Amino acid sequence: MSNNESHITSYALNFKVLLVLLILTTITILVIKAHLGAFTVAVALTLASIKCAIVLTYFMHLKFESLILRLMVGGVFLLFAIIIVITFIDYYFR
Amino acid sequence: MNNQTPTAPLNYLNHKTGLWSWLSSTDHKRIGLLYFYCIVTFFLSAAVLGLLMKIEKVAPGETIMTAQTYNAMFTLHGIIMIFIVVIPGLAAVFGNIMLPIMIGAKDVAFPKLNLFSFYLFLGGACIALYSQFAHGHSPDTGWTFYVPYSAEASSNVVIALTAAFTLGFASILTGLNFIVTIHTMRAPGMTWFRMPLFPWSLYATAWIQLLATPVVGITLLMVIAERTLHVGFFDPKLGGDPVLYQHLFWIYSHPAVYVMILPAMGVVTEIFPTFSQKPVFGYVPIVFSSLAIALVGYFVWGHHMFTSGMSYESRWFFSLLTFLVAIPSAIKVFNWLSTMYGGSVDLQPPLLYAISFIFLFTIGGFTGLTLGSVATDIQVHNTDFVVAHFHYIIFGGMGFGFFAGIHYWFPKIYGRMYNIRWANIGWGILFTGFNLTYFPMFIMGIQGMPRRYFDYDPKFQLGQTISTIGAVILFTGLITMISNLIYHSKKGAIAPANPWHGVTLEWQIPSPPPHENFDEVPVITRGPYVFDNPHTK
Amino acid sequence: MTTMFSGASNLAEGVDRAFIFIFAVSFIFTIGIVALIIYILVHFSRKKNKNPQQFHGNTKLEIIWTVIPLILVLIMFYFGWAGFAPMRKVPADAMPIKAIGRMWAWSFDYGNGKVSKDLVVPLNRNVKLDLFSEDVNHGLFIPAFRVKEDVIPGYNNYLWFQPISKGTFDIFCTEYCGLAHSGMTAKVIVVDSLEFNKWLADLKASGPGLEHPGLAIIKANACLTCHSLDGSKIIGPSFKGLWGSKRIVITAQGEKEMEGNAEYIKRSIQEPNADIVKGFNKGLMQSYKDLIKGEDLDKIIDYFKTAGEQKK
Amino acid sequence: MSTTDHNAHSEHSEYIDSDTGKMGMWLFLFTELFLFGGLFIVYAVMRSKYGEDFHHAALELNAFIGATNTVVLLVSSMTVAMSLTAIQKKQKNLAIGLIFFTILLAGVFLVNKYFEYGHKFALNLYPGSDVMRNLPHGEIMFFGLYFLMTGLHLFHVVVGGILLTIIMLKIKSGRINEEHFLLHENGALYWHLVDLIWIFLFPLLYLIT
Ligand code: HEA
Ligand code: HEA
Ligand code: CUA
Ligand SMILES: [Cu+2]
Repeated sequence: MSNNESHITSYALNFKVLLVLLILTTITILVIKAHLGAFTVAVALTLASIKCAIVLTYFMHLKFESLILRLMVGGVFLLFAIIIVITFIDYYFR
Repeated sequence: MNNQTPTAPLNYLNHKTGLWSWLSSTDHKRIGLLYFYCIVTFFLSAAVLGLLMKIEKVAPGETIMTAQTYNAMFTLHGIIMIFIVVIPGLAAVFGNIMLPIMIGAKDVAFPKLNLFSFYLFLGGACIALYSQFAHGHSPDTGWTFYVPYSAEASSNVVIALTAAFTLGFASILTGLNFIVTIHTMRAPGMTWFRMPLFPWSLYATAWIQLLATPVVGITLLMVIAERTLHVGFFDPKLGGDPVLYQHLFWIYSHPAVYVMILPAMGVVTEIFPTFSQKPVFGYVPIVFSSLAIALVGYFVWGHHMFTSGMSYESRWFFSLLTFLVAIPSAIKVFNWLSTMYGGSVDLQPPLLYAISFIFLFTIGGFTGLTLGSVATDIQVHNTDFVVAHFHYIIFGGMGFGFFAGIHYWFPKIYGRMYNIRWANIGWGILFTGFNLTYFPMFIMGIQGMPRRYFDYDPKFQLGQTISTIGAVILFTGLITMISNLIYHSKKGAIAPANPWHGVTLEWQIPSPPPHENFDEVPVITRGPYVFDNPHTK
Repeated sequence: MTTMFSGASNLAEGVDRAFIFIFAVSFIFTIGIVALIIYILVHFSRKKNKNPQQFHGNTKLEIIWTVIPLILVLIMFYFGWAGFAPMRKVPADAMPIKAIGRMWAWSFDYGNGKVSKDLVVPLNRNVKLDLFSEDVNHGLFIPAFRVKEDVIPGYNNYLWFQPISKGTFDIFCTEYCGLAHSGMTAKVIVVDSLEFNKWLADLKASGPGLEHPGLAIIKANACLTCHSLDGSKIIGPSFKGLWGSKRIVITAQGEKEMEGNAEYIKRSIQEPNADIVKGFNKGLMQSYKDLIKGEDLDKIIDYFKTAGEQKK
Repeated sequence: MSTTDHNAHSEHSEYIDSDTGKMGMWLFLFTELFLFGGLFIVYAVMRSKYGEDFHHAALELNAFIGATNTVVLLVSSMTVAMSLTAIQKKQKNLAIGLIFFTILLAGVFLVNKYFEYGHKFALNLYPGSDVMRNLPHGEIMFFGLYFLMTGLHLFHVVVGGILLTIIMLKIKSGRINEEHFLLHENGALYWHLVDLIWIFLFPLLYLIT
């Protein structure tokens, strides 16, 4: 119940996570400079989402939190995605 | 504050006295009462504005006020009623007072944050008032603040927007507090499905407050930026998109209408079993219908924009979703009726209000369906039909739910009893006046009487006059009801701990509740609505 | 009088059918619910029924009252959609008319130089209105035709209809647009084709005629909604006796006396909020810089000048 | 989900129960997410409307500064996470050092932003300026969004910096320790959120093509 037993992330893991994030950032920049045309935005957003997921999982310790909290986080992102999609039913068809 | 007999045991009302002990209290019951007094005051002042508007409309042309005053008046009436009265309303008052008790906790999860939200609320309310009296003239945009008008009007729109923004954050923090409270503070043995239904409805509400309010927060901030920095997110002169504003506004404000009604549904769900001495019919369906309303309620905002020039596809799509959100409400209505069916029904004032809630909410809801269907909404959008719809459902629903709640919990909160006869008389006048005021507006709306109209075509004269007479009767009814309550909160007969023979936790402790609610932590071993020894003399 | 069942356009039938279905269902359910409540109150009152039954629910019933309303609302949706769908499908032969909303008047531009403040349309012909706003949001609503669309600046919204009965019907503005929102009304006049063609060809009737061309421009821009010609105070100062008059105005620098001359009139049209005549409110008028310019502006000034000199 | 521990009545105790406090913080972060979410919706709609203009306007932004700040925030995110590890491992001084370093990085971020904004102001490109008002519509929109989004983010950086400073002081005074580090955890969560938002802002504003 109290956080005495809560998980301790090792320094090494933190550092590895940072490395992955930096690599992904580099890839993002390279991809965009490569001008993939229509795909650029999609690729950039996908990479950003992956980075986001990594930060959530490791830096923010979501991996070690209760299922309820993980569901909440997932649900909130999903809700936001649906709202965007529904908004675009208007803009896309106009 | 302290008017108990000297021998009265200490309770939350008298364990400490003095104004400061109230203003600095982190006791959820005291904070709830503070909200109560503020909200009632604001409700009455905005209601008087409503009455004045009706009097203005007793005849075509200018009668008691100018067009500018009228426009400022419905704006203020709408802002106060929506942002200060009904959105915080039930959750902040009865949620605060009753939620911790009903789940067997000593307080909410973050008592200090709770007090902070109250002051944020009070601050927001004061800013709203300030917008009326500050230099320049009072805002006249309607509570919806549609751009480009709100970006250009010369009135104190920025102040009003700031008020709405502040009030929004108060509401977010209350929601946050309730979610955490419900997750972590339930008494031992109180599993999710042993929780009474009022807390359940607050739980669904809190998620809406938490996740929808920030969107309107940022939107209002953008309008402020638009006015002060000339950026132009929504102003077409600078390339902005006025309809995008409407999307963002309703992404919040539609879910917000369920913030208003869900707690009221929770209140009446408590009342029906108690006064029938019978378990709630369909506990699980009621729980899931609350959650479904909260969830689907997020996806129907576009039904306020059927004529805005949205794409054809999104118009019918939103219409379809709107119809789906009516289903959980239907489930609730039928479950309430079945709860009473076969019971031993005692028609006391709380039940009287709860039953009128069903009636008025049903009418409001069905007219909501008329609005949800695209073809018919095209005809009645922005007419008095809409005004009648939401007064039926907000005032008739949330308002009557609130009145039901106050008549139900009054003896618990004050430890005294009101006069039942007068409560019934007040109800009669109120109910008559209510229908007389708003029903004609449905008819006028269908005939094409637009809303936010200071003046009208003489052919609407009859309906308008009836409606005005109704408003005066309504006024009388409210006065009757409120004076009965105010008088007896000090002078009423001492009430027993459990006057209605309720079975939820709040009835198991003394009236008024002691400062720390429970002398010892209650242990829950069964569901919330078990009437093993019916008190039916 | 336009009541619900006197639809005067081809679209009314679909809308009214949806209305009737929804009302019928609502009516039956409301009556049913009230009857049930009364039955419960009478039959299960505490006096009569001292032993409440203790049941908790019934899955079959729950399913029934989920599915039946679901079917009903889907039918409602269908009627609503069916009544609405034709509204967005403009027939190719529809006659286009430009409908312009501005604070607080409508004007209808027929494209041949004919501009009218009321909408005159031929019977049984398809008409399409292209909606434009010059300032804020407005809403064009013709109750008898069951049509309504918002007039949003920067958007090319539209609506269409075919009038099916002759007569005069109301046009209301249904999107709140400020002070005189409720005064922003006009009429639709449905006439038969012959009459319509005659009216359309007669440019004089509403175009520059006997009156001063400047006054015509003033009227066309709906200035008279807020400024009277007869000296009465509406929203802005009256035009009566403007030329050569001395008035106290409030500028950014403070109060100042100004004379009603060409320069003053021009600035009042182009930057209406720069100088506000004492006793009136700022911000109610939009700039007409892009709407009235060049020659038109001169004509207006000339109008005030002539009017002022005639009086002397 | 436990129902055994409850009634942690903080009117009387200095420390809020950790699960309670953490859930409160997460819910608050959801709110923040939707606050920015509103801006992202506007961004998405406007971008779909004015793709060309957004592209041109984005060229004005300095992708190098943007990239630097991304790295700065990512590193700071790691250091604040590490300082939490340090606290839990009872390495008080290391924890203080790491937090201090995080605050320093927040400072670097601010300095970078100062130069970035300063450059825009030197070009007279700021909300309300004549230069900005006379741009094509899509570019006005882009810069409007740019200033509002980065401005709001900047505000969060400042708040986060203050929060971290408070945490550092509390670690020093021993009020945050290996037993009670809820505030530290929450502060770190907040700081990660600042990072999260930037992860999206960076490609959307600086790298757009
Ligand atoms: C408490 C607030 C509240 C609630 C709960 C609702 C509930 C609903 N509302 Fe309402 N609404 C408002 C407050 C509310 N509304 C406000 C304030 C506005 C105006 C805002 C403004 O513009 O200023 C508005 C406007 C509004 C519009 C826009 C109108 C317009 O501007 O053109 C629409 C359109 O679809 C709508 C629909 C609905 C529907 C379908 C429901 C449904 O949830 C109703 C569901 C209930 C029932 C259906 C009745 C009970 C069910 C039965 C008895 C069972 C039988 C049922 C069937 C057979 C289906 N509402
Ligand atoms: C909770 C919500 C709520 C409630 C309860 C009410 C209550 C009332 N409203 Fe409300 N109304 C709104 C919410 C509400 N309204 C909203 C959101 C709008 C839209 C605004 C907009 O368009 O932007 C609106 C718009 C609106 C209009 C439409 C304006 C227009 O479009 O032209 C009208 C017109 O008549 C009206 C009238 C009334 C009346 C007569 C009451 C009555 O029911 C009030 C009854 C009460 C009394 C008559 C007085 C009782 C007073 C006392 C007991 C006090 C006495 C004591 C002291 C003085 C100390 N309201
Ligand atoms: Cu134009 Cu209202
Ligand atoms: Cu709605």
